[in-house]
Amino acid sequence: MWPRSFEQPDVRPDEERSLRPFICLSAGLLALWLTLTWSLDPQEVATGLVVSLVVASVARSAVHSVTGCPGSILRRVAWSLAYIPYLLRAIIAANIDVARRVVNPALPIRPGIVKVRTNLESPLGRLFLTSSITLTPGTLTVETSGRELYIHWIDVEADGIEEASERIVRGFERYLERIFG
Amino acid sequence: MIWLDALVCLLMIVVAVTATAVKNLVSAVIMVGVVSLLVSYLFLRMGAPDVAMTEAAIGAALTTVIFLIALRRTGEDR
Amino acid sequence: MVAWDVIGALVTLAGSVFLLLGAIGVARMPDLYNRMQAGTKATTLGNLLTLTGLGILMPSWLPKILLIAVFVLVTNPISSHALARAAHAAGIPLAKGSVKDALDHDREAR
Amino acid sequence: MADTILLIALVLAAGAVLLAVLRLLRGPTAADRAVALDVMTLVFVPGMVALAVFSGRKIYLDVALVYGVLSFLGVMSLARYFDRGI
Repeated sequence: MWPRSFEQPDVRPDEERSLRPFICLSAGLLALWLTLTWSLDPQEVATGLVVSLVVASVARSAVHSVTGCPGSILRRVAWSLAYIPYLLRAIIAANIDVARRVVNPALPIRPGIVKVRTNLESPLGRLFLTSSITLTPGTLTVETSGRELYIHWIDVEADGIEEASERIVRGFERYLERIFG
Repeated sequence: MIWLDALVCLLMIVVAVTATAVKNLVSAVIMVGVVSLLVSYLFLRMGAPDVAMTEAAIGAALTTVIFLIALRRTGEDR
Repeated sequence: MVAWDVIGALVTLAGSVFLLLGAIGVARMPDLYNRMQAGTKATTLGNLLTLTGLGILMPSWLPKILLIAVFVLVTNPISSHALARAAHAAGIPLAKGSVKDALDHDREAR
Repeated sequence: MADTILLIALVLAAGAVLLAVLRLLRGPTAADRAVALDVMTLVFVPGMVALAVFSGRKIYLDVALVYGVLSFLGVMSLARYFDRGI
Protein backbone atom coordinates (compact mmCIF):
# COMPACT_ATOMS: atom_id res chain seq x y z
CA MET A 1 0.00 0.00 0.00
CA TRP A 2 2.88 2.39 0.70
CA PRO A 3 4.42 4.27 -2.23
CA ARG A 4 7.58 2.50 -3.22
CA SER A 5 9.67 5.63 -2.98
CA PHE A 6 9.59 5.75 0.82
CA GLU A 7 12.04 2.96 1.53
CA GLN A 8 12.48 1.50 4.96
CA PRO A 9 15.71 2.68 6.55
CA ASP A 10 18.43 0.21 7.40
CA VAL A 11 18.17 -1.16 10.90
CA ARG A 12 21.48 -1.35 12.68
CA PRO A 13 21.96 -4.40 14.91
CA ASP A 14 22.67 -2.39 18.09
CA GLU A 15 19.32 -0.63 17.75
CA GLU A 16 17.52 -3.92 17.40
CA ARG A 17 18.13 -4.67 21.06
CA SER A 18 17.03 -1.32 22.44
CA LEU A 19 13.63 -1.12 24.13
CA ARG A 20 13.18 2.63 23.74
CA PRO A 21 11.46 2.69 20.32
CA PHE A 22 9.12 -0.05 21.46
CA ILE A 23 8.08 1.90 24.56
CA CYS A 24 7.71 5.15 22.58
CA LEU A 25 5.51 3.49 19.97
CA SER A 26 3.26 1.74 22.46
CA ALA A 27 2.86 4.95 24.48
CA GLY A 28 1.88 6.82 21.32
CA LEU A 29 -0.62 4.15 20.35
CA LEU A 30 -2.09 4.15 23.85
CA ALA A 31 -2.48 7.94 23.68
CA LEU A 32 -4.27 7.60 20.33
CA TRP A 33 -6.54 4.93 21.80
CA LEU A 34 -7.41 7.08 24.80
CA THR A 35 -8.19 10.05 22.54
CA LEU A 36 -10.47 7.90 20.41
CA THR A 37 -12.40 6.25 23.26
CA TRP A 38 -12.31 9.42 25.38
CA SER A 39 -12.92 7.65 28.70
CA LEU A 40 -10.70 6.51 31.56
CA ASP A 41 -12.72 3.41 32.36
CA PRO A 42 -10.33 0.67 33.61
CA GLN A 43 -11.62 -1.83 31.06
CA GLU A 44 -11.01 0.56 28.17
CA VAL A 45 -7.51 1.41 29.41
CA ALA A 46 -6.63 -2.27 29.89
CA THR A 47 -7.84 -3.20 26.40
CA GLY A 48 -5.92 -0.28 24.92
CA LEU A 49 -2.76 -1.26 26.75
CA VAL A 50 -2.90 -4.85 25.50
CA VAL A 51 -3.71 -3.84 21.92
CA SER A 52 -1.02 -1.15 21.75
CA LEU A 53 1.61 -3.52 23.15
CA VAL A 54 0.72 -6.17 20.57
CA VAL A 55 0.69 -3.70 17.65
CA ALA A 56 3.95 -2.09 18.82
CA SER A 57 5.70 -5.45 19.00
CA VAL A 58 4.57 -6.26 15.46
CA ALA A 59 5.45 -2.85 13.94
CA ARG A 60 8.56 -2.13 15.95
CA SER A 61 11.01 -1.64 13.11
CA ALA A 62 9.05 1.32 11.71
CA VAL A 63 10.03 3.68 14.53
CA HIS A 64 13.79 3.11 14.40
CA SER A 65 14.22 6.01 12.05
CA VAL A 66 12.68 8.42 14.55
CA THR A 67 14.54 7.37 17.65
CA GLY A 68 17.76 6.74 15.77
CA CYS A 69 18.24 10.46 15.05
CA PRO A 70 21.09 12.34 16.71
CA GLY A 71 20.40 15.27 19.02
CA SER A 72 18.19 15.67 22.04
CA ILE A 73 14.50 14.84 21.93
CA LEU A 74 13.55 18.14 23.56
CA ARG A 75 15.12 20.26 20.83
CA ARG A 76 13.46 18.22 18.10
CA VAL A 77 10.06 18.53 19.78
CA ALA A 78 10.54 22.31 20.00
CA TRP A 79 11.37 22.55 16.31
CA SER A 80 8.37 20.33 15.44
CA LEU A 81 6.10 22.68 17.41
CA ALA A 82 7.57 25.61 15.48
CA TYR A 83 7.07 23.74 12.22
CA ILE A 84 3.28 23.33 12.60
CA PRO A 85 2.37 27.07 12.44
CA TYR A 86 4.87 27.56 9.62
CA LEU A 87 3.25 24.77 7.61
CA LEU A 88 -0.27 26.06 8.32
CA ARG A 89 0.71 29.56 7.21
CA ALA A 90 2.26 28.20 4.02
CA ILE A 91 -0.88 26.15 3.31
CA ILE A 92 -3.21 29.11 3.81
CA ALA A 93 -1.11 31.50 1.67
CA ALA A 94 -0.82 28.99 -1.15
CA ASN A 95 -4.52 28.16 -0.93
CA ILE A 96 -5.51 31.77 -1.42
CA ASP A 97 -3.13 31.97 -4.38
CA VAL A 98 -4.62 28.87 -6.04
CA ALA A 99 -8.18 30.02 -5.28
CA ARG A 100 -7.46 33.32 -7.00
CA ARG A 101 -6.20 31.47 -10.07
CA VAL A 102 -9.27 29.22 -10.13
CA VAL A 103 -11.88 31.98 -10.05
CA ASN A 104 -10.04 34.12 -12.61
CA PRO A 105 -11.91 33.68 -15.94
CA ALA A 106 -8.62 33.59 -17.87
CA LEU A 107 -7.26 30.67 -15.74
CA PRO A 108 -3.70 32.06 -15.41
CA ILE A 109 -1.62 28.89 -14.96
CA ARG A 110 1.77 27.86 -16.36
CA PRO A 111 1.97 24.22 -15.27
CA GLY A 112 5.00 22.00 -15.60
CA ILE A 113 7.06 19.38 -13.80
CA VAL A 114 10.35 20.68 -12.37
CA LYS A 115 13.19 18.84 -10.69
CA VAL A 116 14.46 19.94 -7.28
CA ARG A 117 17.17 18.64 -4.98
CA THR A 118 16.97 18.29 -1.20
CA ASN A 119 19.77 18.17 1.36
CA LEU A 120 17.86 15.99 3.83
CA GLU A 121 19.56 12.71 4.67
CA SER A 122 17.00 10.80 6.73
CA PRO A 123 14.21 8.95 4.88
CA LEU A 124 11.59 10.07 7.40
CA GLY A 125 12.61 13.69 6.90
CA ARG A 126 12.21 13.25 3.15
CA LEU A 127 8.79 11.68 3.70
CA PHE A 128 7.73 14.74 5.69
CA LEU A 129 9.23 17.04 3.07
CA THR A 130 7.35 15.41 0.18
CA SER A 131 4.13 15.39 2.19
CA SER A 132 4.53 19.06 3.11
CA ILE A 133 5.21 19.99 -0.51
CA THR A 134 2.16 18.03 -1.63
CA LEU A 135 0.02 19.60 1.09
CA THR A 136 0.83 23.12 -0.11
CA PRO A 137 -1.40 23.88 -3.09
CA GLY A 138 0.44 24.79 -6.25
CA THR A 139 3.11 22.14 -5.80
CA LEU A 140 2.61 18.39 -6.02
CA THR A 141 5.32 15.76 -5.66
CA VAL A 142 5.01 13.37 -8.58
CA GLU A 143 8.11 11.21 -8.17
CA THR A 144 11.07 10.86 -5.83
CA SER A 145 14.41 9.25 -6.55
CA GLY A 146 17.00 9.60 -3.81
CA ARG A 147 17.66 13.28 -3.16
CA GLU A 148 15.86 14.41 -6.28
CA LEU A 149 12.17 15.25 -6.28
CA TYR A 150 10.03 15.81 -9.36
CA ILE A 151 7.39 18.39 -8.58
CA HIS A 152 4.37 19.45 -10.58
CA TRP A 153 4.17 23.21 -10.22
CA ILE A 154 1.04 25.09 -11.19
CA ASP A 155 3.00 28.22 -12.09
CA VAL A 156 6.59 27.54 -13.12
CA GLU A 157 8.51 30.60 -11.96
CA ALA A 158 12.01 29.16 -11.99
CA ASP A 159 13.50 26.78 -14.52
CA GLY A 160 16.85 25.66 -13.05
CA ILE A 161 17.20 23.02 -10.36
CA GLU A 162 18.90 25.36 -7.89
CA GLU A 163 16.43 28.17 -8.28
CA ALA A 164 13.39 25.89 -8.10
CA SER A 165 14.80 24.17 -5.01
CA GLU A 166 15.33 27.58 -3.44
CA ARG A 167 11.70 28.50 -3.99
CA ILE A 168 9.97 25.24 -3.06
CA VAL A 169 12.16 23.22 -0.74
CA ARG A 170 14.37 25.50 1.38
CA GLY A 171 11.67 26.91 3.65
CA PHE A 172 10.54 23.47 4.82
CA GLU A 173 14.06 22.11 4.86
CA ARG A 174 15.24 24.68 7.39
CA TYR A 175 12.88 23.17 9.95
CA LEU A 176 13.01 19.53 8.90
CA GLU A 177 16.81 19.23 8.99
CA ARG A 178 16.73 20.33 12.61
CA ILE A 179 13.89 17.94 13.49
CA PHE A 180 15.27 14.83 11.82
CA GLY A 181 18.97 15.64 11.95
CA MET B 1 -32.86 19.67 4.77
CA ILE B 2 -35.10 17.53 2.58
CA TRP B 3 -33.76 19.24 -0.56
CA LEU B 4 -30.24 17.99 0.24
CA ASP B 5 -31.48 14.40 0.60
CA ALA B 6 -33.37 14.73 -2.68
CA LEU B 7 -30.23 16.07 -4.37
CA VAL B 8 -28.14 13.19 -3.02
CA CYS B 9 -30.75 10.66 -4.21
CA LEU B 10 -30.82 12.23 -7.65
CA LEU B 11 -27.02 12.23 -7.93
CA MET B 12 -26.95 8.62 -6.77
CA ILE B 13 -29.33 7.55 -9.53
CA VAL B 14 -27.42 9.50 -12.18
CA VAL B 15 -24.05 8.07 -11.12
CA ALA B 16 -25.41 4.52 -10.84
CA VAL B 17 -26.94 4.64 -14.32
CA THR B 18 -23.71 6.06 -15.75
CA ALA B 19 -21.75 3.28 -14.06
CA THR B 20 -23.64 0.70 -16.11
CA ALA B 21 -23.14 2.64 -19.35
CA VAL B 22 -19.48 3.64 -19.12
CA LYS B 23 -16.98 1.75 -21.30
CA ASN B 24 -13.95 1.87 -19.02
CA LEU B 25 -14.41 -0.71 -16.26
CA VAL B 26 -12.17 1.04 -13.72
CA SER B 27 -14.37 4.11 -14.10
CA ALA B 28 -17.38 1.93 -13.35
CA VAL B 29 -15.66 0.67 -10.18
CA ILE B 30 -15.00 4.27 -9.07
CA MET B 31 -18.63 5.18 -9.72
CA VAL B 32 -19.82 2.26 -7.62
CA GLY B 33 -17.59 3.61 -4.87
CA VAL B 34 -19.23 7.04 -5.20
CA VAL B 35 -22.69 5.46 -5.02
CA SER B 36 -21.72 3.68 -1.82
CA LEU B 37 -20.46 7.01 -0.40
CA LEU B 38 -23.83 8.63 -1.12
CA VAL B 39 -25.75 5.62 0.26
CA SER B 40 -23.64 5.77 3.41
CA TYR B 41 -24.55 9.45 3.83
CA LEU B 42 -28.24 8.63 3.38
CA PHE B 43 -28.10 5.83 5.96
CA LEU B 44 -26.51 8.29 8.37
CA ARG B 45 -29.22 10.80 7.58
CA MET B 46 -31.86 8.18 8.41
CA GLY B 47 -30.26 7.60 11.80
CA ALA B 48 -28.45 4.30 11.27
CA PRO B 49 -24.74 4.87 12.03
CA ASP B 50 -23.92 1.17 12.25
CA VAL B 51 -25.36 0.46 8.81
CA ALA B 52 -23.55 3.52 7.44
CA MET B 53 -20.27 2.27 8.87
CA THR B 54 -20.75 -1.18 7.36
CA GLU B 55 -21.65 0.36 4.02
CA ALA B 56 -18.49 2.49 4.19
CA ALA B 57 -16.32 -0.53 4.99
CA ILE B 58 -17.81 -2.73 2.30
CA GLY B 59 -18.54 -0.14 -0.37
CA ALA B 60 -15.52 2.11 -0.20
CA ALA B 61 -12.73 -0.32 0.56
CA LEU B 62 -13.67 -3.95 0.11
CA THR B 63 -15.60 -3.93 -3.17
CA THR B 64 -13.13 -1.49 -4.76
CA VAL B 65 -10.18 -3.70 -3.90
CA ILE B 66 -11.93 -6.92 -4.92
CA PHE B 67 -13.16 -5.47 -8.22
CA LEU B 68 -9.69 -4.14 -9.02
CA ILE B 69 -8.06 -7.48 -8.24
CA ALA B 70 -10.66 -9.21 -10.42
CA LEU B 71 -10.04 -6.77 -13.28
CA ARG B 72 -6.30 -7.33 -13.04
CA ARG B 73 -6.65 -11.11 -12.97
CA THR B 74 -9.01 -11.31 -15.91
CA GLY B 75 -7.08 -8.74 -17.94
CA GLU B 76 -10.34 -7.04 -18.90
CA ASP B 77 -8.78 -3.60 -18.68
CA ARG B 78 -6.81 -3.87 -21.89
CA MET C 1 -22.38 32.39 24.34
CA VAL C 2 -24.19 33.49 21.20
CA ALA C 3 -21.01 35.06 19.85
CA TRP C 4 -19.21 31.71 19.82
CA ASP C 5 -22.00 30.23 17.73
CA VAL C 6 -21.59 32.95 15.14
CA ILE C 7 -17.80 32.59 15.09
CA GLY C 8 -18.04 28.83 14.58
CA ALA C 9 -20.60 29.30 11.82
CA LEU C 10 -18.37 31.87 10.11
CA VAL C 11 -15.35 29.56 10.20
CA THR C 12 -17.51 26.78 8.76
CA LEU C 13 -18.67 29.15 6.02
CA ALA C 14 -15.06 30.04 5.17
CA GLY C 15 -14.22 26.34 4.96
CA SER C 16 -17.12 25.61 2.66
CA VAL C 17 -16.07 28.50 0.42
CA PHE C 18 -12.71 26.75 0.01
CA LEU C 19 -14.48 23.43 -0.63
CA LEU C 20 -16.49 25.07 -3.40
CA LEU C 21 -13.37 26.73 -4.87
CA GLY C 22 -11.58 23.39 -4.93
CA ALA C 23 -14.51 21.78 -6.71
CA ILE C 24 -14.62 24.64 -9.23
CA GLY C 25 -10.93 23.98 -9.84
CA VAL C 26 -11.63 20.30 -10.41
CA ALA C 27 -14.30 21.15 -12.94
CA ARG C 28 -12.30 23.85 -14.78
CA MET C 29 -8.65 22.77 -14.86
CA PRO C 30 -7.31 21.34 -18.11
CA ASP C 31 -5.46 18.19 -17.01
CA LEU C 32 -5.27 15.63 -14.23
CA TYR C 33 -2.34 17.16 -12.36
CA ASN C 34 -3.84 20.64 -12.23
CA ARG C 35 -7.15 19.18 -11.14
CA MET C 36 -5.34 17.46 -8.33
CA GLN C 37 -3.70 20.75 -7.34
CA ALA C 38 -7.05 22.47 -7.01
CA GLY C 39 -9.12 19.52 -5.93
CA THR C 40 -7.29 17.65 -3.23
CA LYS C 41 -5.37 20.64 -1.82
CA ALA C 42 -7.82 23.53 -1.70
CA THR C 43 -10.34 21.10 -0.25
CA THR C 44 -7.86 20.14 2.48
CA LEU C 45 -7.88 23.67 3.88
CA GLY C 46 -11.65 23.74 3.43
CA ASN C 47 -11.89 20.49 5.34
CA LEU C 48 -9.68 21.81 8.13
CA LEU C 49 -11.65 25.04 8.50
CA THR C 50 -15.04 23.33 8.35
CA LEU C 51 -14.07 20.82 11.00
CA THR C 52 -12.62 23.55 13.23
CA GLY C 53 -15.79 25.60 12.88
CA LEU C 54 -17.97 22.62 13.78
CA GLY C 55 -15.67 21.94 16.72
CA ILE C 56 -16.22 25.51 17.94
CA LEU C 57 -19.96 24.93 17.70
CA MET C 58 -19.65 21.80 19.86
CA PRO C 59 -16.63 22.44 22.14
CA SER C 60 -16.88 19.20 24.11
CA TRP C 61 -16.27 17.19 20.91
CA LEU C 62 -13.34 19.33 19.80
CA PRO C 63 -10.57 16.74 20.48
CA LYS C 64 -12.24 14.05 18.41
CA ILE C 65 -13.12 16.42 15.57
CA LEU C 66 -9.52 17.70 15.52
CA LEU C 67 -8.37 14.08 15.40
CA ILE C 68 -10.40 13.60 12.21
CA ALA C 69 -8.86 16.80 10.82
CA VAL C 70 -5.32 15.64 11.63
CA PHE C 71 -6.07 12.29 10.04
CA VAL C 72 -7.21 13.96 6.83
CA LEU C 73 -4.10 16.16 6.93
CA VAL C 74 -1.83 13.11 7.23
CA THR C 75 -3.43 10.78 4.68
CA ASN C 76 -4.30 13.31 1.99
CA PRO C 77 -0.78 14.09 0.69
CA ILE C 78 0.14 10.41 0.68
CA SER C 79 -2.85 9.35 -1.40
CA SER C 80 -2.56 12.25 -3.85
CA HIS C 81 1.18 11.69 -4.26
CA ALA C 82 0.51 8.01 -4.97
CA LEU C 83 -2.24 8.85 -7.45
CA ALA C 84 -0.15 11.46 -9.31
CA ARG C 85 2.85 9.13 -9.43
CA ALA C 86 0.78 6.24 -10.76
CA ALA C 87 -0.91 8.48 -13.32
CA HIS C 88 2.44 9.73 -14.61
CA ALA C 89 3.79 6.20 -14.74
CA ALA C 90 0.69 5.11 -16.65
CA GLY C 91 1.44 7.80 -19.23
CA ILE C 92 -1.33 10.34 -18.69
CA PRO C 93 -0.01 13.45 -20.45
CA LEU C 94 0.23 17.02 -19.18
CA ALA C 95 -2.05 19.68 -20.63
CA LYS C 96 -1.19 21.52 -23.84
CA GLY C 97 0.07 24.74 -22.25
CA SER C 98 2.54 23.00 -19.92
CA VAL C 99 5.98 24.54 -19.80
CA LYS C 100 8.24 21.54 -19.22
CA ASP C 101 8.26 17.96 -18.01
CA ALA C 102 11.56 17.23 -16.31
CA LEU C 103 10.46 13.75 -15.24
CA ASP C 104 9.56 12.63 -18.76
CA HIS C 105 12.84 14.06 -20.02
CA ASP C 106 14.84 12.16 -17.41
CA ARG C 107 12.96 8.91 -18.02
CA GLU C 108 13.76 9.00 -21.72
CA ALA C 109 17.42 9.73 -21.02
CA ARG C 110 17.74 6.59 -18.89
CA MET D 1 -27.95 34.36 12.63
CA ALA D 2 -25.71 31.34 13.03
CA ASP D 3 -28.35 29.11 11.44
CA THR D 4 -28.51 31.28 8.33
CA ILE D 5 -24.71 31.24 7.95
CA LEU D 6 -24.66 27.46 8.34
CA LEU D 7 -27.40 27.09 5.74
CA ILE D 8 -25.31 29.13 3.25
CA ALA D 9 -22.31 26.92 4.05
CA LEU D 10 -24.43 23.82 3.38
CA VAL D 11 -25.55 25.21 0.01
CA LEU D 12 -21.91 25.89 -0.94
CA ALA D 13 -20.90 22.35 0.04
CA ALA D 14 -23.77 20.95 -2.04
CA GLY D 15 -22.48 23.00 -4.98
CA ALA D 16 -19.04 21.49 -4.46
CA VAL D 17 -20.54 17.98 -4.58
CA LEU D 18 -22.40 18.85 -7.79
CA LEU D 19 -19.20 20.07 -9.49
CA ALA D 20 -17.30 16.98 -8.36
CA VAL D 21 -20.04 14.75 -9.80
CA LEU D 22 -19.81 16.72 -13.03
CA ARG D 23 -16.11 15.86 -13.25
CA LEU D 24 -16.90 12.26 -12.29
CA LEU D 25 -19.30 11.93 -15.20
CA ARG D 26 -17.17 13.82 -17.73
CA GLY D 27 -13.59 12.95 -16.74
CA PRO D 28 -11.80 11.58 -19.79
CA THR D 29 -9.66 9.04 -17.91
CA ALA D 30 -10.30 6.85 -14.90
CA ALA D 31 -7.66 8.76 -12.92
CA ASP D 32 -9.69 11.97 -13.29
CA ARG D 33 -12.65 10.13 -11.83
CA ALA D 34 -10.49 8.95 -8.95
CA VAL D 35 -9.65 12.60 -8.21
CA ALA D 36 -13.37 13.41 -8.24
CA LEU D 37 -13.98 10.56 -5.77
CA ASP D 38 -11.24 11.95 -3.52
CA VAL D 39 -12.79 15.41 -3.60
CA MET D 40 -16.24 14.02 -2.81
CA THR D 41 -14.85 12.19 0.20
CA LEU D 42 -13.19 15.40 1.40
CA VAL D 43 -16.55 17.17 1.17
CA PHE D 44 -18.58 14.40 2.76
CA VAL D 45 -16.39 13.84 5.83
CA PRO D 46 -17.13 17.34 7.21
CA GLY D 47 -20.72 16.81 6.04
CA MET D 48 -21.02 13.76 8.26
CA VAL D 49 -19.42 15.67 11.14
CA ALA D 50 -21.96 18.46 10.59
CA LEU D 51 -24.74 15.87 10.74
CA ALA D 52 -23.27 14.62 14.02
CA VAL D 53 -23.16 18.13 15.49
CA PHE D 54 -26.73 18.98 14.47
CA SER D 55 -28.29 15.71 15.59
CA GLY D 56 -26.19 15.62 18.75
CA ARG D 57 -25.18 11.95 18.41
CA LYS D 58 -21.47 11.42 18.98
CA ILE D 59 -21.39 8.00 17.32
CA TYR D 60 -21.77 9.74 13.93
CA LEU D 61 -18.21 11.08 14.33
CA ASP D 62 -16.93 7.50 14.22
CA VAL D 63 -18.64 6.99 10.88
CA ALA D 64 -16.84 10.06 9.49
CA LEU D 65 -13.51 8.79 10.84
CA VAL D 66 -14.05 5.28 9.43
CA TYR D 67 -15.08 6.75 6.11
CA GLY D 68 -11.92 8.83 5.97
CA VAL D 69 -9.72 5.80 6.70
CA LEU D 70 -11.43 3.51 4.22
CA SER D 71 -11.58 6.02 1.41
CA PHE D 72 -7.82 6.50 1.84
CA LEU D 73 -7.49 2.73 1.38
CA GLY D 74 -9.67 2.85 -1.73
CA VAL D 75 -7.69 5.65 -3.38
CA MET D 76 -4.40 3.91 -2.55
CA SER D 77 -5.59 0.68 -4.13
CA LEU D 78 -6.69 2.61 -7.21
CA ALA D 79 -3.22 4.17 -7.40
CA ARG D 80 -1.65 0.73 -7.10
CA TYR D 81 -3.89 -0.48 -9.89
CA PHE D 82 -2.86 2.33 -12.24
CA ASP D 83 0.75 1.60 -11.32
CA ARG D 84 0.24 -2.07 -12.33
CA GLY D 85 0.74 -3.06 -8.69
CA ILE D 86 -2.29 -5.12 -7.68
